[in-house]
Amino acid sequence: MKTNAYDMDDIDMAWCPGCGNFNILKSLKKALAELSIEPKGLVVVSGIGQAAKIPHYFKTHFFNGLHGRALPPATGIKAVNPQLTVIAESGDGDMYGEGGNHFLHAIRRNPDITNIIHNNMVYGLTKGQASPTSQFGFKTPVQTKGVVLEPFNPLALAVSQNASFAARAFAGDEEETKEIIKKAIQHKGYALVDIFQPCVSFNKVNTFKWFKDNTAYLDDTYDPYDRRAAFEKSLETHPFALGVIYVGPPKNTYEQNIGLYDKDKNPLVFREQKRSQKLQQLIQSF
Amino acid sequence: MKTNAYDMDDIDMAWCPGCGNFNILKSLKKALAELSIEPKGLVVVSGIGQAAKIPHYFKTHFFNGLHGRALPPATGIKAVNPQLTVIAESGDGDMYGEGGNHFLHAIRRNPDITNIIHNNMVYGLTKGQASPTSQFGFKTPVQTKGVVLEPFNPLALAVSQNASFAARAFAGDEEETKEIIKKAIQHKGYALVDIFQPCVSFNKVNTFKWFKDNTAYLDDTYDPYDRRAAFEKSLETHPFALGVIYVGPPKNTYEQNIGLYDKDKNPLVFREQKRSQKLQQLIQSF
Amino acid sequence: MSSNQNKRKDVSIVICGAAGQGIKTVEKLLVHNFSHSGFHVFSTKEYMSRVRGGTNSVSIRVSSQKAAALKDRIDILLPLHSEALGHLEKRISSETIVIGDKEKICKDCPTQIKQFIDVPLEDLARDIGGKIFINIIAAGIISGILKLDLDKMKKDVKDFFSQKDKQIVEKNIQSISQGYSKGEKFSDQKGISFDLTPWTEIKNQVLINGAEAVGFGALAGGCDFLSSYPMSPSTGVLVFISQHAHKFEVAAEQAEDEISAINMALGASYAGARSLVTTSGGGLALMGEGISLAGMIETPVVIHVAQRPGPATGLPTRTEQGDLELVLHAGHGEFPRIILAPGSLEDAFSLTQKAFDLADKFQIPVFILTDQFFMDSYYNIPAPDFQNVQANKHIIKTENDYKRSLITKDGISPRGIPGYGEGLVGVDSDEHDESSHITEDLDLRTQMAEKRLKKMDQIKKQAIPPELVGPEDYRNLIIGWGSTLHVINEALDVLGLKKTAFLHFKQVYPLPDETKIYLEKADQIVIAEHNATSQFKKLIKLETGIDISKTILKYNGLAFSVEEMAEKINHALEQED
Amino acid sequence: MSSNQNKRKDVSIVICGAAGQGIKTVEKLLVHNFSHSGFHVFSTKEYMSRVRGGTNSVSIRVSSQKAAALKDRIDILLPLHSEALGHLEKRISSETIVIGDKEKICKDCPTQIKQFIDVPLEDLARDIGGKIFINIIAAGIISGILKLDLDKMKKDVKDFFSQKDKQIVEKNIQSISQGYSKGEKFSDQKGISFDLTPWTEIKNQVLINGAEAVGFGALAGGCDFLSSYPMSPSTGVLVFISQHAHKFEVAAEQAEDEISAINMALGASYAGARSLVTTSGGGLALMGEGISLAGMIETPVVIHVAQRPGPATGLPTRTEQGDLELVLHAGHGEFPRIILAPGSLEDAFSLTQKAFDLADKFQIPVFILTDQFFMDSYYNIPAPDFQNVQANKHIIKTENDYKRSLITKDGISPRGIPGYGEGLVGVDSDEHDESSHITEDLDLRTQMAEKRLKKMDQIKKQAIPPELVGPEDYRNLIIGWGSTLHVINEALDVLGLKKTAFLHFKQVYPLPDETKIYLEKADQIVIAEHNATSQFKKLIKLETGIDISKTILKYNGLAFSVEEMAEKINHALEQED
Ligand SMILES: Cc1ncc(C[n+]2csc(CCOP(=O)(O)OP(=O)(O)O)c2C)c(N)n1
Ligand SMILES: Cc1ncc(C[n+]2csc(CCOP(=O)(O)OP(=O)(O)O)c2C)c(N)n1
Ligand code: SF4
Ligand code: SF4
Ligand SMILES: [Mg+2]
Ligand SMILES: [Mg+2]
Repeated sequence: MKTNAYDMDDIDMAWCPGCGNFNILKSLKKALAELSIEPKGLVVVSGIGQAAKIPHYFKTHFFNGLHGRALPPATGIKAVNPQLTVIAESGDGDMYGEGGNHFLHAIRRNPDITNIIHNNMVYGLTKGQASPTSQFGFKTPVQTKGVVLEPFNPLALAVSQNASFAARAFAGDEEETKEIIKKAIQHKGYALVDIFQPCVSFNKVNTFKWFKDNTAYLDDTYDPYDRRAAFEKSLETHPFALGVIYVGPPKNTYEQNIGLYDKDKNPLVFREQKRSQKLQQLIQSF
Repeated sequence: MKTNAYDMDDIDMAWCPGCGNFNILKSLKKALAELSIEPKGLVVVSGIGQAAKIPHYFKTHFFNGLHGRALPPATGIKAVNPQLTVIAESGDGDMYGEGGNHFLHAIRRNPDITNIIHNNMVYGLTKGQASPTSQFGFKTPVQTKGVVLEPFNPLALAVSQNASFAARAFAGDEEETKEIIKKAIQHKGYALVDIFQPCVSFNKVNTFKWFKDNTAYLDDTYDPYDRRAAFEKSLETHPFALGVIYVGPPKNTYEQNIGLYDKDKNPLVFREQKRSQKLQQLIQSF
Repeated sequence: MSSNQNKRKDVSIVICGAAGQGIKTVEKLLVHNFSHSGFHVFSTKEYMSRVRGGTNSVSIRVSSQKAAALKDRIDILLPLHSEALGHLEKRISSETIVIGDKEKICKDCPTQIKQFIDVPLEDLARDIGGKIFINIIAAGIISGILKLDLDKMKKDVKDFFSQKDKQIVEKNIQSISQGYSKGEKFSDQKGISFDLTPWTEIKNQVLINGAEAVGFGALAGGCDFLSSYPMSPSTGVLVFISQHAHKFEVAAEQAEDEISAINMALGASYAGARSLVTTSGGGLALMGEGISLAGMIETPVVIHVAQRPGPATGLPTRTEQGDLELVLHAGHGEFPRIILAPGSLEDAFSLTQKAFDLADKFQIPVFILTDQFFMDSYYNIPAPDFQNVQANKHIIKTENDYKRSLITKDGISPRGIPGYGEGLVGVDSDEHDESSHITEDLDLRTQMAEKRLKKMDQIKKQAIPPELVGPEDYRNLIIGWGSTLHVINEALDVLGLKKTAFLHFKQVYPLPDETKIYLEKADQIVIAEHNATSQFKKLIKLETGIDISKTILKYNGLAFSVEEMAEKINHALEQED
Repeated sequence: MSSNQNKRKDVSIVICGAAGQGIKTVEKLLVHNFSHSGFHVFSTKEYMSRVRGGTNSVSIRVSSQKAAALKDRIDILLPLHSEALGHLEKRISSETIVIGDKEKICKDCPTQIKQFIDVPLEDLARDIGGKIFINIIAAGIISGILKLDLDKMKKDVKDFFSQKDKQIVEKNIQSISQGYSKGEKFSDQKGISFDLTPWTEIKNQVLINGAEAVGFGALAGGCDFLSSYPMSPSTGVLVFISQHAHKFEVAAEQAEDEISAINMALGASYAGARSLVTTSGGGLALMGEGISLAGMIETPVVIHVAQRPGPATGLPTRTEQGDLELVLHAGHGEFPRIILAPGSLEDAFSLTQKAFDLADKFQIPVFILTDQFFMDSYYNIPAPDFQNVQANKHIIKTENDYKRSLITKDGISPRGIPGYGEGLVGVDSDEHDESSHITEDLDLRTQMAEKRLKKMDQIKKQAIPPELVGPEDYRNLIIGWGSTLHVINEALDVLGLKKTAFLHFKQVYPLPDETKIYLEKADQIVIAEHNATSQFKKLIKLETGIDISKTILKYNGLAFSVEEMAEKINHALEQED
């Protein structure tokens, strides 16, 4: 498929010129095109924030829900129609702050969704407060003396809870980011892609250059199947590792675990349920 | 101090005979007594569940709040009166399920509180549904085919986010549990104590015997300051490691980070704030 | 008791003991056998929020006529532990026959007790194998007194304990038998007897409780997705659906919290499912934002709220109707909703089924508002009609130019779902254009707000009318809603007032227009509710302008009894205006 | 313009451009200089929810008299990009002087424009160093037209950019100067002049916005703990307090979510702090359970809610009064609360201060209800009085037998805190006894429920009365609440109706008894609100029985303008009843 299959005419994009979000959008569109995922077969679920506006900017089904709440609807969608490719995409504040509990439990639940986080280490849309991933000392109008909380480490968390797939990318490298997104989408089960994304308006510290200087791709010898190694990698900071950091042992997805798709692949929502008789039977047992 | 300093007369305890909660209560009272922490200087904050009833059963100040929400009030209390010893105590469903986001962020925030979880791998008070720590295959009236979600690993999570202290205990061993609780209370900063607690009414799998058979204390050679080793330990399952699994590098507590107790140790709530002049000054700058 | 004239046609039996003593098992066994024997049966529980200990009771009514409300009067009382008599003191009268271990149970016995049949329950149980058999012996005694079918009883005991050791099963059968013969003996020796006429039709009826009725309604309503977080007293519905999820092809998920539950449900609905969430007040208080989202993205969802006393954790296992105003206003901003409040088990079934249709039709959140009393009460009803269970989800196959938020005359946009048709289906929690893309066009905002609210016209027109029981030419009107249906009905039966009728609301929002007409016809209006501030009275005032001056309010966590309701209605009607 | 008679005493200036073009900076510089020059100044913004691009505008009024509402009329318009004129089309008239880059700005110019002063802003800016200087040149032009103090202006520019490179500062000063001389020239050449009389008192006044006024009120109210999660339009308060937290010894924490925020605040209050939470509707919808907890544990907390249009995410940066009903009913179960809705900045200051006293006195949640318009509007007011800022927290030193939930006559239990005195201080979200230990004593439950609700009597007695503006012997009464104070006032000034008064509510719940008296005196009542369902009208109906039939409602996200309000009031009063 061609990338322009996702192009929309005449849209007014609310992102700032130069923002890393544009790069991510490009990588995502390319990844989808190369995987031949049609807009008709794709649902992008997002929360609220600058990153979360992404489904308004390309052709796809979308559920742009509440701040912090992209993962639950994504899970609900997948449960009743596993045939759809589902991406849950939002910012770092959305996914790790307001939505932290869903992040934790989505990893455990393992729906076959791709979870993309635009990690700019700041709350963009609300104009520059610290996010969970803001680095020590980061000053904002609210964190006037600089951030003092331990920066949230999504990769380490994912490894700690045996996520089925966890990767980190950098928006500055569209090609590699595309490759990583492709792997995540192709992976069966929950797949985390945390993408370093420069925010040119509110994060003057973690710039394109900073990310470039402070990241390094995993080399070919790296074994993402080794959980302990993955944990070590996820703790490294300067440079931060880029690439697929962890792939967990094979396990059933959430949809498989529901147990209703073993024989019948038809999504629940398309089934002609005939319940009269079953109900009759059940009530007899009362 | 004597343990009976915490005894209350004539209370009707709602726990089931034989429940591991009784052991934990004993260990806790002993630990407090040995540390000479008076009831007057102690606040126990709890959520809702069987475990969360604990502050009704011994002498202490208490804030028995909402299901899943013990950590935020505990943090608020500590912020305005750091002189109080604060314990946040609840069940596994409460702290890791409903309260998962607070758990995550309390670790990052690092208030000097002791976070005790009665981990019975089940929802006790609501009569036996799966909790986040329920093991694979655990059957309940809701999880009729057995639990399929990856069991939540609180220790690994704590290590992954560089918690300042993380330990695991077993209610069946009152003496060692007491020692671990003592260390946690003495530790400056956030301290997790996840305690395996048999629920005799709703968990017929993870019994006293099961826990005994499936746990092993860390030996003396174990170095809790080594984060990578701690991570490995936290992943081990049969046996599960007991003891202080991880102690993070020294860092400021949340209360210290507030920056209002450097010179003046007097708790915020006891300060005679004279604001007239400051306000006068500030308004002049407008 | 000499003549049948004087014998009760309605027996009230109470078993009282600690959590863990198995009184629920007694309840289960008895109610099924009563109904099997052709009697009407009603059973309700009041219990503490604990797993062991404390004092709980089950009240069972066996009757020749339909009975579906709590009576204070106790004919036969089986206290299983020493706190029981104190606990029930107010309900015990000289007519109450108390059966139990006198020495153990009756330290300082309420003086009104005139009939005590002393049975060494504990010794009997110990002889069989241990204290745990006390409850089954007790069940046996009652079966014996009422001369139920012993073989059926034995068979039920066997089935009930089928998961246990053979030996345990045997001992339970022994317990039931021994109790039965005791009971028979008492009945004969003490002349305890009742005028219960069996009615064969009952055997074809089903005995279910509120939780099951809601559950059946949901299954009949086409529910194929459920996400919830356990919370008393709503958990029964979660359990019921989970138990039958596989067979009925429902994806049922225990969420990590209530926020996840409502948002998962909306995701599933967006994709075309019929989604249900079940919770109680505290859980609902967490779902406000999600409910508002449902309003904004016009995505159907059915939310069952089983009320319990608040604020906060309150009394988790008790009953109240204190969350009406929360359900009315949960969620920020302005959008339509419907609130249904079943009065009977039949209502629970039909309204829950209907809720899914309404939700899909209007693309809004629809609430089923029940309470602990309702959830935990059993009685027999004719089996619901399952013929008409084909759902119309109001879903269209989309075209290429499909617009999910199309502005239409009636405010309802044709509903497409992803993957069905050629169109792209978007929903957005921000204000949006017809394609659901985020907009800051403020004229469009006004149109969209009006589009959403416009649906209220149709919704109101189709509101379920209140049900009038009693004379059309009433002068006094009693108002109730939800679970107080039967208790008010029976209280009015007892009172036998000529000019008094009862208006029961099973749809509490929006109220249909005839409400006002009903109210204006009355000289005196009395409203009864399980809360302290008469929330429905306020809603009626708001919607009709009529300010009801007389209220009957109860908020201690226990359900109204028939006697209490009768007395309070009487009192209210006699009071000066 | 020949005589002073015809000259405006009130100039309305609008700057319009994209986010990122620095129109806020222009606003800041201008309003301070207007006020420094002795003029009354009012400034308000409308902007899109985005960081760059789009179309935003700032409306500034400079006046000889107090002006604190939005006017549609534009005297001087500075469009900074090509969408600006289209965006403001409805507000532009033949009297509007448009100053800007004609070629760039005026592709298809609204035909009503009669006065266009073409300035090559972009070229001028480029000559200085780049497009980024356009905004400061624009500020200069306006200062020049109005003959402000150029030296002061330069100094302010210097201060404003003090963090930047010296070179940048220089260029900005150059920009302001160049703009100034252009402005002076226009004023002279085109005869633009206004009849603005400076008033020296103004220099002693302060120029603040709603967010700052609430912040000052909180600091004056003794707030020493703040926990919140950022959410427009409430974030201004979080930022204000965070900025001054150290100096004022406030522990201010950005929570991980709103649920944490409210629960942290309750913990701090329990320990003796004065806690504040600031949020908007969506955040509040998540706090319902926590609010219910505050009600149950009778722990004070002040909650500031800055409203924006809903449902769901709605329009994050726009204004509405659509969350009144949510604030009224947030939280399950029944418990008292107070809702204050400041109309003026003075109110915002004094009511926020008072909110802390009320919360502590009654041990309840107290809400401050504002909105985006209120948060983002500036004007000058006399500096608040900071003499009386000593807080009485109503805290006692506990004795050994202290009981936190003691049942007292007025329902208020003496408030102890942990670590102060000999007693143990407990609170419990379950129903509890006087020591706050969990109970299932159902008589006690009733007493406790009544104890909590009883406080409402006193609260109601002490309710802040509505403020009547206009003749005492009114026949027509206009009702408003919260942020519509000034716009309704000015609209009525403009209309100059004889028998029409305005009743403004700054406490919206509970309503004081005199409300009814005020309303009954009127022949005609009109209510104006920023929502679609007239929520305050419903509340008034509920509380007084009076059903207001005429409503003026706006819910497109923009604030009422004076002209619009005047026209709508006029229309409403002329309409048949
Ligand atoms: C319940 C709720 N709380 C707060 C907000 C306000 N809010 C919108 S976006 C956002 C944070 C955005 O940060 P992030 O998720 O990192 O996205 P970014 O803008 O940086 O891409 C916040 C706090 C909201 N919309 N809803
Ligand atoms: C908001 C909310 N949701 C649900 C509940 C119901 N609830 C009370 S305790 C509990 C779980 C108890 O499990 P756990 O925390 O593991 O404690 P345990 O009883 O096992 O000690 C639940 C779901 C509640 N009280 N509040
Ligand atoms: S605010 Fe930051 S993250 Fe948002 S669009 Fe602008 S540069 Fe990107
Ligand atoms: S239910 Fe389980 S956890 Fe609760 S008291 Fe009983 S045994 Fe203990
Ligand atoms: Mg971000
Ligand atoms: Mg548990």
